[in-house]
Amino acid sequence: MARQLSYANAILEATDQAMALCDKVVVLGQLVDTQSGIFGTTTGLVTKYGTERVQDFPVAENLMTATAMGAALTGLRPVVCHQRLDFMIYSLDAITNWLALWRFKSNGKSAMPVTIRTIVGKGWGQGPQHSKSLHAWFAHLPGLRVAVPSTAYDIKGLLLESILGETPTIFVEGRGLYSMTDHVPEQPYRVRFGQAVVRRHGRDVTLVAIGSMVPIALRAATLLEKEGIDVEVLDPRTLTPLDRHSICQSVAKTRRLVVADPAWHSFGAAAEIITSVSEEIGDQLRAKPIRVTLPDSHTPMSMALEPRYYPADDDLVVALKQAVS
Amino acid sequence: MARQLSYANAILEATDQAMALCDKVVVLGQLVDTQSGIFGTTTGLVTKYGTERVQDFPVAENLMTATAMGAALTGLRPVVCHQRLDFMIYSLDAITNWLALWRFKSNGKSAMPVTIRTIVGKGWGQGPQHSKSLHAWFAHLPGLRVAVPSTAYDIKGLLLESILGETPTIFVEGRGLYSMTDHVPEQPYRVRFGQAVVRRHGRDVTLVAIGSMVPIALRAATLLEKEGIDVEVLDPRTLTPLDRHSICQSVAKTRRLVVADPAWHSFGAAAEIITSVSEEIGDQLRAKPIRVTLPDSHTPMSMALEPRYYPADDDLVVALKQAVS
Amino acid sequence: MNAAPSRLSHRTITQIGRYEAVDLHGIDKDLALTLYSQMLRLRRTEEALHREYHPAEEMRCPIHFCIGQEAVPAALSALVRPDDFMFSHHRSHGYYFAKGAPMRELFAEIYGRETGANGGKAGSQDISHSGSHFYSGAILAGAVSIAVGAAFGFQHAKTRQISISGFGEGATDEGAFWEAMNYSGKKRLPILFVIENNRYATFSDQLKRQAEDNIVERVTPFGVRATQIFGNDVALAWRTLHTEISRLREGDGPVLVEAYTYRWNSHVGPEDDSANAYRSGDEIAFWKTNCPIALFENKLRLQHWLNDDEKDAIEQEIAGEIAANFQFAKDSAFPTDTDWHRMTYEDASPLADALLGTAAGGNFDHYQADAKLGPY
Amino acid sequence: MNAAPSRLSHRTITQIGRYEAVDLHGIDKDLALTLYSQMLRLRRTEEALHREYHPAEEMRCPIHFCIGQEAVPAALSALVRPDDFMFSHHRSHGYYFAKGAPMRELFAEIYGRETGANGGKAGSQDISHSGSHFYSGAILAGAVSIAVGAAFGFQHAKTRQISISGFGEGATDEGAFWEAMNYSGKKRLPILFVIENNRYATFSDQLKRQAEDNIVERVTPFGVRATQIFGNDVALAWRTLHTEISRLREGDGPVLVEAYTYRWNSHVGPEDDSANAYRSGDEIAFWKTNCPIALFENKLRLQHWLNDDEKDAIEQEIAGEIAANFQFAKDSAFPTDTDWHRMTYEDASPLADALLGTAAGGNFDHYQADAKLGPY
Ligand SMILES: Cc1ncc(C[n+]2csc(CCOP(=O)(O)OP(=O)(O)O)c2C)c(N)n1
Ligand SMILES: Cc1ncc(C[n+]2csc(CCOP(=O)(O)OP(=O)(O)O)c2C)c(N)n1
Ligand SMILES: [Mg+2]
Ligand SMILES: [Mg+2]
Repeated sequence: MARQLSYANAILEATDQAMALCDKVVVLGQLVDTQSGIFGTTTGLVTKYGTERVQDFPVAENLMTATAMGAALTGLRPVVCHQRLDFMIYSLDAITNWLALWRFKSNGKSAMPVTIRTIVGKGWGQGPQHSKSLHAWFAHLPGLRVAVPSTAYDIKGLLLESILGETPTIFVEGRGLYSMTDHVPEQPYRVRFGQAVVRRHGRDVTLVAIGSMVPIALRAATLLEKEGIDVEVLDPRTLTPLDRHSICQSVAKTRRLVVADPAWHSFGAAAEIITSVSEEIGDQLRAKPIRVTLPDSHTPMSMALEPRYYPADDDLVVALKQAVS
Repeated sequence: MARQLSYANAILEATDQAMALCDKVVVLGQLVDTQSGIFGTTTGLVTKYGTERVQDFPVAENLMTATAMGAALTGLRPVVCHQRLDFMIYSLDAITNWLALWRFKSNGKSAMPVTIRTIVGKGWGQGPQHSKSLHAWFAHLPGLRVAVPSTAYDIKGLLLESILGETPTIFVEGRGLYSMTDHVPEQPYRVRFGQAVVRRHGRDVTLVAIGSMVPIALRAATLLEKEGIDVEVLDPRTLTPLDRHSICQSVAKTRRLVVADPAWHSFGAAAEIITSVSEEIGDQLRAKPIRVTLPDSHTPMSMALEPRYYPADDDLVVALKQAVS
Repeated sequence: MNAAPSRLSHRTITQIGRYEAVDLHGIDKDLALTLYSQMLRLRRTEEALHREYHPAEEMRCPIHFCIGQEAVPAALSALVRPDDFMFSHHRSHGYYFAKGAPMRELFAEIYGRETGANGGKAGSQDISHSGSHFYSGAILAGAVSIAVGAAFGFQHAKTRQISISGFGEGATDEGAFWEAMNYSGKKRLPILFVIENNRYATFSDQLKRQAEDNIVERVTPFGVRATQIFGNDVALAWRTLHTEISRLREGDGPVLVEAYTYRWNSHVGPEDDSANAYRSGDEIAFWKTNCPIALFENKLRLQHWLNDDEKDAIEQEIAGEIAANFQFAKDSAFPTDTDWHRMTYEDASPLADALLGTAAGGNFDHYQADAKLGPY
Repeated sequence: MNAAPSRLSHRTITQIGRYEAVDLHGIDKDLALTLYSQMLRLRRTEEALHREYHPAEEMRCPIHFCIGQEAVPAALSALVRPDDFMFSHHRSHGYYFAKGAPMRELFAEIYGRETGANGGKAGSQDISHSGSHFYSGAILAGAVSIAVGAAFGFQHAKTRQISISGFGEGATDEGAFWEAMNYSGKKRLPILFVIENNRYATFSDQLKRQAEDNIVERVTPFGVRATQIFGNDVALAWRTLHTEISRLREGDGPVLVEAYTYRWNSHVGPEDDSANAYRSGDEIAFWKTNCPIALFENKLRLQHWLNDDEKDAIEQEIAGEIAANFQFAKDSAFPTDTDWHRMTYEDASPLADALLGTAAGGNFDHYQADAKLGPY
């Protein structure tokens, strides 16, 4: 069997390889230098690369991002890690008022190659302050790239591409994906931004699934296979740039569209995808497009409510059936 | 002629009347107690209501919002003002991690009736740090109401409704609208959230215009009238709640949709509106929906580029013609 | 030296060996037994939750236990009034009890039940009990910032209520914390900031994050009166807080009290986190030797205010309460409501209904030019 | 008393009447004339921009003039090296010049032309000149935070470069500022923080926003060495900054210098903002009496380092430079490029191209369970 690595280990390997390939790469974040290492994604790096290149940071998220930005101006390639996206909200000024517009404002003369990793908690009662997934916010901001990788293979390649690239990039990582393994080649390789991947070919309906909805989408597709419904599952992998072309191509074939997004319903990424399709080939749709998302509410802690809050296989099955009905 | 008031004076009148009606209303913000008074919207209030109810604040936006929130817990009804939305980004932690989910997290037992006013700069070289319009971000967040009033009449009624209401609310005010007058009745009145208004009835195409795009949309509609194209202009007035029903009703009639949003193109409010229509009555559309927005880029300072960055009457005319073609 | 030095720091504190300076000055027997029982109740509660967590797996939320940090919450519990407001972060249970919020709603909350303080929506790290004016949340410095707002409200209303914000030294890394210092110092707000400095933010030593262990020196120039104490001496904590809270109620605020203390457990959950090798065995031993409960119990016994029988009686009462509340939590129903809109928004607006009418608008003239901006 | 008191504050500073303590110790004639010319150049530039703003209406962006605040930028200009980095906020022109960035690109930028430092995208309040390693922006405390990152980079690379952050006392209201103090103090970063304390943030007195005018006392416990100066004495500013910058280059950082000074104009633009009645005529008179240029010029004349003819020559050179640059700006073309994508994103990735290959993926097994979370 081909070399398998978990999502968490693929992150670690990508970071390790980027650090080995380029001595300008530094890792900043609360507890990145500990044994636990951000759920295993930075474990051991400090031993290998030293405390100058792998640095703990005070509980000061805004300065953490700004520090990475200033460091990038001097030629470094910082990777910043946040244990939860919720904590990172403190750094939105740095991201929104400075990082995203730095290149523009400098008339293309100055760049900040910063990679920001942030984790979305899910399950075990994370509650409303440890589970927000704001990838749609980041994607609305011009000047950033936004990655929402769903597999170990993808996150390794996208991370390397980002750390060694020139554009500031935010990775939104689903905590639930961390233990999932995938074939991950050993050598350092790239996955390009803005290239969606068809994870399952199908004829009847296109299901665009974002991040942690991808495995759920594939399971739903398998379930429907037995009922004779042939689902094409598309994973955009990055939201900025968004591969609208591949999405439209798939929908042009299936003429039906469901979007599964592990984020709030309204004003989210699912709306962008549906609109992008409607603008291009809305006239070719044979059914109304459907979103499957979280409700417009916050994450309840109780284990009795969590499963009702997060969409699952059967929610997708219902939506897909409706689309083809 | 009916009593006319400018947008800025309507804000002032609403705040004044709310303060007179309810002694729990306080106004917080940098320079709210000065003669200039946030472009005239708070001028004179400190003389009338005293320094205890109208307070300047340090240049500390996060604490400003949090202070309003804590004060609201003790029974006050704070109105917080930001001279620019860009400055308010420092307070996104307070808004996102606390204010938006407070009621939810308390199981409905605790409320924070806070009204946040924020102004989007436009023109005279405001540049990329004084002109961002992040209404789509706020609307993506569950737990808040978001108002994007375009007329003096609306902002007075919505502000009163918000200040004397129970749900935290963000007002995104277009600086360009401040001098525009409208009929504004003298008595304190309410405008309900979640009720769109048809600003111009038409048969051929529905143009949903947000905030500062409303006057531009109406001008475009007037231009097209001469060419025999009858545009219905709809102003949602609030994004959360969003009056999807009225929008769909209009589109069900015209079967064509253009959305004009004074914000970035991708992952914005225009996508939500188009998607909401596609989901409901996408099959009834006779043309592909169209967005007219800012490009996915930042505000250039130069007076040579500003007019190319902001969509104007003729951009809407082109889009509307395309929709009906 | 067996009393704490006047200038405290985590680097030097272990030199005191066993602390021998517990002093009952100003504390009568009733109060002493209250303080003692409060500490013991918190300790036994945390121990029981810790024990029950695995393998039952019925408490499905992160819990940040506060074993070892009982003195400050116990002292506060004897000083706050029902209409004071209290705010804390993730390590919330001590403050929850300090504000007098009910144990049964804490347990039911942690068990994710409808009868929980927040109907199972918040769990341990976000729990609140608005009837008791107690609020917490897991984002550092938020509980400081919002507490400032409550103090603003009290100052505005000219009441004698105070706002209390309890947090760890980690929260002082955040810029938001310093905005709170600056503003409360400027406005002289009626707010008590209580730091339990347990040296670590998760596994990160304060001296990895701050140049010195000198928070009281940092806040003072902001206009915040500040004092340090050995935080495992509940009598000292009570006296200090008593004085400071009285001054606060007289309008002489704000004040910060930094209590040096220690968590015995892992940062979060019952799992062992010692693989991160962030603290020494000697350090842990020092703090266990100076257990706040043992130090005080020792004094009470010397004073003949407590004997074995009396202690047993207290233990039994606590054990009974804990058992009953576990039962309550387990017997309670899980929430079933999935009306997400209702959970998230308040649609009623009684005040607006009472005060506002409706009025017709006119026709908006769309030929008006944009506001003419000036050079600002 | 005609020298500044050792403990400065805006409340007491006006008591010195006319400052008589300019002292050329350590400054030779060449340097003195350089400092003088730099101040005069900045002054005349600002006066010219102020004069041309209306009614020509060709500079369509907010400008925060810095007339009255010339001493610190002039002193810095004689001390920074080309490879040092400098950051400032909205009131940027002095720092722009201090870092040696060209006047013609400043003018063209303000005129919104393609030849501007940022091709007309940034205007005055966001201007940068990356060739000179000068950066600014209009969001308070951002220029402090990012400067910390540059200092991090220099420390990491073990160079002797320093990072300089110039800002007003208003920026110290922001929490972000205190994160910067804490971290640079902890890491001992090679960074110079320069506050020009002109007493006001827009129309808001420092004492409306802060309990005391004591920023140096606030930052010191964070591990930031700090010193105050009378900021209109360019000789003193040079000596102080000279000492502190030398120490910084030796690794003895960070340091903050607070210079008490004053803006003569309105907060922004040439309009009069005195209707806001936020400052007294006496105060304005004091600061105009103690004009940094007049104070220094007086000393130079007494020293016989400057006479009328020499001054005329300097004035003429400056006038010529300003006139030529207005002409340059007005003659330059407006930007026409509207390739928004290219302006916003860098699509090339040369390093990734050089170092990374491609590799085929496999088939993702979708029957894997979510990561099992623990109690954290
Ligand atoms: C804004 C933010 N950043 C990071 C975290 C992650 N976090 C949770 S607890 C903790 C340590 C807190 O240390 P301290 O404030 O000293 O409290 P203690 O846990 O020691 O009681 C951190 C960093 C958080 N909750 N919020
Ligand atoms: C985050 C943020 N909040 C508010 C503002 C609005 N603002 C622009 S300049 C200014 C005053 C700044 O005062 P100070 O830092 O002392 O500098 P000065 O203008 O006195 O040179 C303010 C509040 C801003 N630019 N950024
Ligand atoms: Mg701690
Ligand atoms: Mg100032």
